[in-house]
Amino acid sequence: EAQGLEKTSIGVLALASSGPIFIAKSKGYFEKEGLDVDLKMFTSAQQVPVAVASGDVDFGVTGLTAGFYNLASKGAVTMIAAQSRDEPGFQLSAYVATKAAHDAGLTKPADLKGKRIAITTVGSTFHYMVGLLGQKHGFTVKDVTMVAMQDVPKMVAAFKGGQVDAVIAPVTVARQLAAEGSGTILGWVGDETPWQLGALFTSPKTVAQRRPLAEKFVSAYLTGLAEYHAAFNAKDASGAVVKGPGYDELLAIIAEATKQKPEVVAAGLPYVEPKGKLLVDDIVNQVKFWQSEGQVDKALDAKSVMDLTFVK
Amino acid sequence: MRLIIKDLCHRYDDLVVLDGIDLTVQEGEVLAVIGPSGCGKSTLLGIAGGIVAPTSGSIAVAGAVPDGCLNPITFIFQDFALLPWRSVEDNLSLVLEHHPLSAAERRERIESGLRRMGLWDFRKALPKQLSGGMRQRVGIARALAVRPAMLLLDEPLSALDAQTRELLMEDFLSLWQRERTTALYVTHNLDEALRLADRVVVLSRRPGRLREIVTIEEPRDQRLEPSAQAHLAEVRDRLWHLIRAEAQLADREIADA
Amino acid sequence: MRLIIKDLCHRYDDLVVLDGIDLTVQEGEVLAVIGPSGCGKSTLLGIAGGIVAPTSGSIAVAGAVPDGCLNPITFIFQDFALLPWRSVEDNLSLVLEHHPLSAAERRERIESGLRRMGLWDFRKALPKQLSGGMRQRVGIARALAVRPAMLLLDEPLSALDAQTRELLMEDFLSLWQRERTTALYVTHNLDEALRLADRVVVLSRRPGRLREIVTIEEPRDQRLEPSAQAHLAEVRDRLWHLIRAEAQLADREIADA
Amino acid sequence: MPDTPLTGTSLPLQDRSPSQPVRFRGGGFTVKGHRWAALLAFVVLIAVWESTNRFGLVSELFLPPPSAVASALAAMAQDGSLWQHLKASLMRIGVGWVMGTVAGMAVGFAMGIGSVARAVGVPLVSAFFPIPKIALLPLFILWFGIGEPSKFATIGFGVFFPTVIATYSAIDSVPRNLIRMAQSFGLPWASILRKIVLPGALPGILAGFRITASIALILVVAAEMIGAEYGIGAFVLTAGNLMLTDQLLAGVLVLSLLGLTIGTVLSILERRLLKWR
Amino acid sequence: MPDTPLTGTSLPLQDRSPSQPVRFRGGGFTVKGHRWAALLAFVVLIAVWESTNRFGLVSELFLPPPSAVASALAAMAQDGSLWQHLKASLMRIGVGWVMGTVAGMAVGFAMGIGSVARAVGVPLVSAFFPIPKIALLPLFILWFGIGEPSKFATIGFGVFFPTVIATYSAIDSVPRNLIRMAQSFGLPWASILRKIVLPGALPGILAGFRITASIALILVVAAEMIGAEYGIGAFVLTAGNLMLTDQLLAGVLVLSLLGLTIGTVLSILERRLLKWR
Ligand SMILES: Nc1ncnc2c1ncn2[C@@H]1O[C@H](COP(=O)(O)OP(=O)(O)OP(=O)(O)O)[C@@H](O)[C@H]1O
Ligand SMILES: Nc1ncnc2c1ncn2[C@@H]1O[C@H](COP(=O)(O)OP(=O)(O)OP(=O)(O)O)[C@@H](O)[C@H]1O
Ligand SMILES: [Mg+2]
Ligand SMILES: [Mg+2]
Repeated sequence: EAQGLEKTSIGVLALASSGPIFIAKSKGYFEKEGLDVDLKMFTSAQQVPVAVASGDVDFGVTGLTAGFYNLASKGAVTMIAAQSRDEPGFQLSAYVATKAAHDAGLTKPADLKGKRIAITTVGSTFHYMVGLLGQKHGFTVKDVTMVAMQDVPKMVAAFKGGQVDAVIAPVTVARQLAAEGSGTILGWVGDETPWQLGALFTSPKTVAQRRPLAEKFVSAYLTGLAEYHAAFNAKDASGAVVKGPGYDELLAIIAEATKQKPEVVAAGLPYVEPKGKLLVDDIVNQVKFWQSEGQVDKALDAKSVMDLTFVK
Repeated sequence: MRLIIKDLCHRYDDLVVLDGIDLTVQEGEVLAVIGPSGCGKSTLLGIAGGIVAPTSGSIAVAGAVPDGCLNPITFIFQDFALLPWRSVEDNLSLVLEHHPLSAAERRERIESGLRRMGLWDFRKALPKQLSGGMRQRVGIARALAVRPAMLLLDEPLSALDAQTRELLMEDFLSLWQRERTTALYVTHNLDEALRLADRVVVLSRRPGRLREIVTIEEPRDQRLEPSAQAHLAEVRDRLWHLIRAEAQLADREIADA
Repeated sequence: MRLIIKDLCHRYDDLVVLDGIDLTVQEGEVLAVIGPSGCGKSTLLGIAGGIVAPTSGSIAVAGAVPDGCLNPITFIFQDFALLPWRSVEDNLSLVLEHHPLSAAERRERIESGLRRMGLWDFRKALPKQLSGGMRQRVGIARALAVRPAMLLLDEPLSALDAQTRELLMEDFLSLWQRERTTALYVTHNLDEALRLADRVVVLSRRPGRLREIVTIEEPRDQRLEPSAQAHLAEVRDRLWHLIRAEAQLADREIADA
Repeated sequence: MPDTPLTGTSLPLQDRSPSQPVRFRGGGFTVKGHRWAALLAFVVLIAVWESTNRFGLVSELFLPPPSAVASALAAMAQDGSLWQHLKASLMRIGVGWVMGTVAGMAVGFAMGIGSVARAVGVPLVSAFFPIPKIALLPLFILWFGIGEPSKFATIGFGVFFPTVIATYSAIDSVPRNLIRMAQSFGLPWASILRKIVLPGALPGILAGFRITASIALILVVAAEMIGAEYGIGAFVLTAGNLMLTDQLLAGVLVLSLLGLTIGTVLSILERRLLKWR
Repeated sequence: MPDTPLTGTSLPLQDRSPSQPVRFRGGGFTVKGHRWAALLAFVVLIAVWESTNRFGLVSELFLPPPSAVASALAAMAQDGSLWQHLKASLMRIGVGWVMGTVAGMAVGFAMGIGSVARAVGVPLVSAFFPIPKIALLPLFILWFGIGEPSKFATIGFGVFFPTVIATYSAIDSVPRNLIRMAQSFGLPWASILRKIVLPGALPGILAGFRITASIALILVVAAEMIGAEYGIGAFVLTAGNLMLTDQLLAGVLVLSLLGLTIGTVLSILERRLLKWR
């Protein structure tokens, strides 16, 4: 069916944050650009840049981890457009305290200093969120104990078992913990420390050798991104998030792609910048943070991990 | 000590191995048992030593035992059955440790046993450092350490090469010259029986039954003289005729068929 | 076929095993080699068969070989060396397969070899299903299947029990009566040598040197007669005196010291 | 005392009592079969396990009862996902195992026969063997991508080294007397290899298969950590992530049965090929 | 043709030439030592590996050169984190292995001597043995929490089953003739167990240790997936997550060296304890 189209592929996670890709694919924006895009689903953010580096896929879109920057520092990947951000008013990730810790006086994010916090892995987005919180409230990650549990469900297990004081949990998990009464939401990362959560990236080799392909891809991506922003990120005068044009149609597309119920998807739709612009200062901060943690090569120039020529 | 076997029968599951054995080993006698492979010789010895429980029949002993006897009925094994992880002297010690002996007495028994078999210089050696003949000498020394009243020997020489076998036969001869320990001696080897035994019992093929008991008149220490040869050759011939056909059949039997 | 050994010496690294052996095995003769353990008998046989390369000296053959001979110098082993995963007939087939024989001729050789040793009914059996004596008979049948000019036998009977050994000696006697294949026969056993050999070579302890060559005058088939016994007992006595001390020393040697 | 048995030490043996029966002192130290004990053990185990749950002694989350595990398994079997998972895993185990085994046997044979190959190979193998393959997963992804090849590689590498070791040890254990016999009958080198060394090494190689098969089974779970949609390992990992312990145990049960099946198949193969032992 | 060797088939043997030397047909099929080959192999391997990187044939990311791995290792050694990781992992391996081994030997002994224990144990062990322990991690977290106990349990369970099998097989392989001998000399049951069965089973038990030690090493990586801050396994997993392939290989190198060290220690132990063999 897709005759004459240029084949390409992208690695994504089955999350609402990949919504713009699902929209662009479903509504044929890639085909309009002459691309036949194969969506490859991954289960962890970690694997997507590796798949780009190994050549399994041409593009990737996920959250930014220390592993991403290490691949970038070896010249294996580069960011070409923004994905989602943590932004005030958008509830993506919450600081959740256990009942016991809450009773003992852990009531606001700033109190997390000195506590045990479950994260997925060292170098994950959760790790950076702890760092950001510290930067805001004057402590470092050395002042907390981070317990690496490999994945969110095991984080939850450790949380419920009372083996940590708090977690930073995705919205659905946080809400469920709160509803069960096993935890208390202390606040939202978007309100506390806005940052550039994710990006669209490819390999520098693709940029150098197949630049027209990358440009066509970004163009279709931005169309999807803008539609997503209009539908899900609109706010009324009071600052509350309201349904924008095409809300239901786009929600159905995302629900189908992520194999989740629309209500669940609707509860965790992140903010995206409509033009795909990266928060360059935050990216620089991320690189500096990982460097200070000793997890990314000190020689890496933060500017070199982004190619800002695709998004004007 | 005498050993009295009465109407002995033995089966392993459905396999009848020994059938109606009546036999007495006299005090001080060396009784050789020959018979084709698998006729139940080892089983008979195991029953005599209380290691195998007979299916039916009785086995009893009577008579005096030597002073200081710790294990009246004592085996000497074809495969020596030494503990490979114990030195020669500790292998002797093994069979004394569970008896209420003083350390000095134990040492004394070990030393006298080893010296008698010419093993004193090898007391610290491990079994693997010894030749087959030496290992069987350790086995004999171990048996002697418990001052047995009766020896049960299950082909004690058949794992040895012919020359060593010749040397050990000389050892047995001098042993029986010194102290007339009663012995039941199982062997395949006619020449061995003719050199060592007072009487030779011939068993039939499985199920083993008594075929014949032959008494050898020549005194043990004169049997190598050329004068005795012609007569012994005749006895040998007679025994060989008794077992030749059965040995042939036993040898032709397919193990798994 | 004759075998001519000239000034043969052999070392394993620094261990001198054979020293200055000069020996000729005559056409049709059975030459027994006796000597204490470790004196180099197996090494000598290995060299004669081209399996061990001698350190110095020469080994050569001369004379006619039988019609259809495929492997003039052929071994018979103490441990039988049968392939456990091949049936009896396939074990014979093994030594014929790499020769340019027609299938019919191969079958014919296997059948005649097996029949001669009374193994035809067991041709489909695996070695594990046979007794030791049967296995050695397969070894003999295998050797005969290549129509050898000369047999090298390395203690062919010492892994067998005494009765089976007796039976196989009868087999060898009839073999040498039928076809006078030259043979070099290594053994520990004086009685075996006295029953089978034309001449007996006595080797000294390691390094093995020729001590003596004894010729046995009695024809092979009369040696069991009582009339021959006295003389044979004397020869036996003489041979045993030659090797007794050395056998004793060899037996006392600690392997690892 | 006419009935005292004889083979003790402290007996009044000097009393010339006419005859005393020989006391039995053998027996024991052999293991007899108990045909039904195994079945009984399983039944008791399952009953106890089920009842701890029924009586609320253990929460279902912590240890789902056998009935829950069974129904989870039944559900999988019914909706066909069991076969899908099994097929995917068996394919990975099969391909990975065959690749690792073929390569391992080739190298093992070289090391079994060639002195130089042995001298070079042994230290390399002993250096690589103890590395947990799971630690190498990120590298395998880089080298072989995230598709099937990296899964085959994980299993194949895990199988390779034990196969090498089993093969060259098996060749070492071929009785040298058989090789000497073959040489003495003038068999050519290639025939000796084919007719003596290969069959003689077979028992050791088959024993190696038993080990590598269980390694392959363990590694399929690790391999399916690399973005696999189907596969018993992937199923178990997902169930673990979702803390669906009944499904988790159903998957574990399948793995256990798979292991038993492979073991049985190998036993049959051994009995067939090694009936000469 | 006076020099033709004799042991062929197609030779003119009838020609009565007075004497022909016997042709040598032995040799081969033995493995001689090559003292320096191993060292040379390592040097060549490392040189080739380094140069592929130097000449830009392979990217540093895909296969970091030995120099990068060495400097990563040196950095770890310098800042002391190597010892911290090693200490944590060795502690887990040690405790987990000892727990699994003690329990396994106890059960194995029971199964080696008792008929009922054997009949019940064998099928249970064969059912549990093939389960990949990594699949059970979520359950272990539920049962033992995320602290050290679940790590000990992971390693301990992995070690337990092979120890059971090794122990009861080892007891089976104690020569029955030695036990008969002991009985014939009237040794009491406990003495037979202590003086015959135990030392006789030691070689098999030690061989089992070799297997369980390598299993423990493999499982420490799996165990340290559960919220471990320090540990070589945790270090390797983190390096994998961060895609720091040079650190990853440095960690793998440490694991490999650890494996070789444990193997060497066991060899020394075997030589000491089993010098009677
Ligand atoms: N524990 C056992 N269980 C079953 N059958 C046995 C057992 N021990 C021996 N047998 C069988 O009983 C028969 C007699 O065995 P036994 O060892 O007493 O014979 P033997 O005369 O000593 O033979 P050999 O001369 O070969 O030593 C043989 O057929 C043997 O296979
Ligand atoms: N391949 C070998 N390498 C090193 N030494 C060997 C080798 N083969 C044999 N020897 C040694 O050479 C000596 C002679 O061995 P050989 O087997 O020829 O003796 P033998 O007379 O046949 O002994 P036995 O009567 O015990 O069979 C022995 O000390 C033996 O340990
Ligand atoms: Mg017997
Ligand atoms: Mg020899």
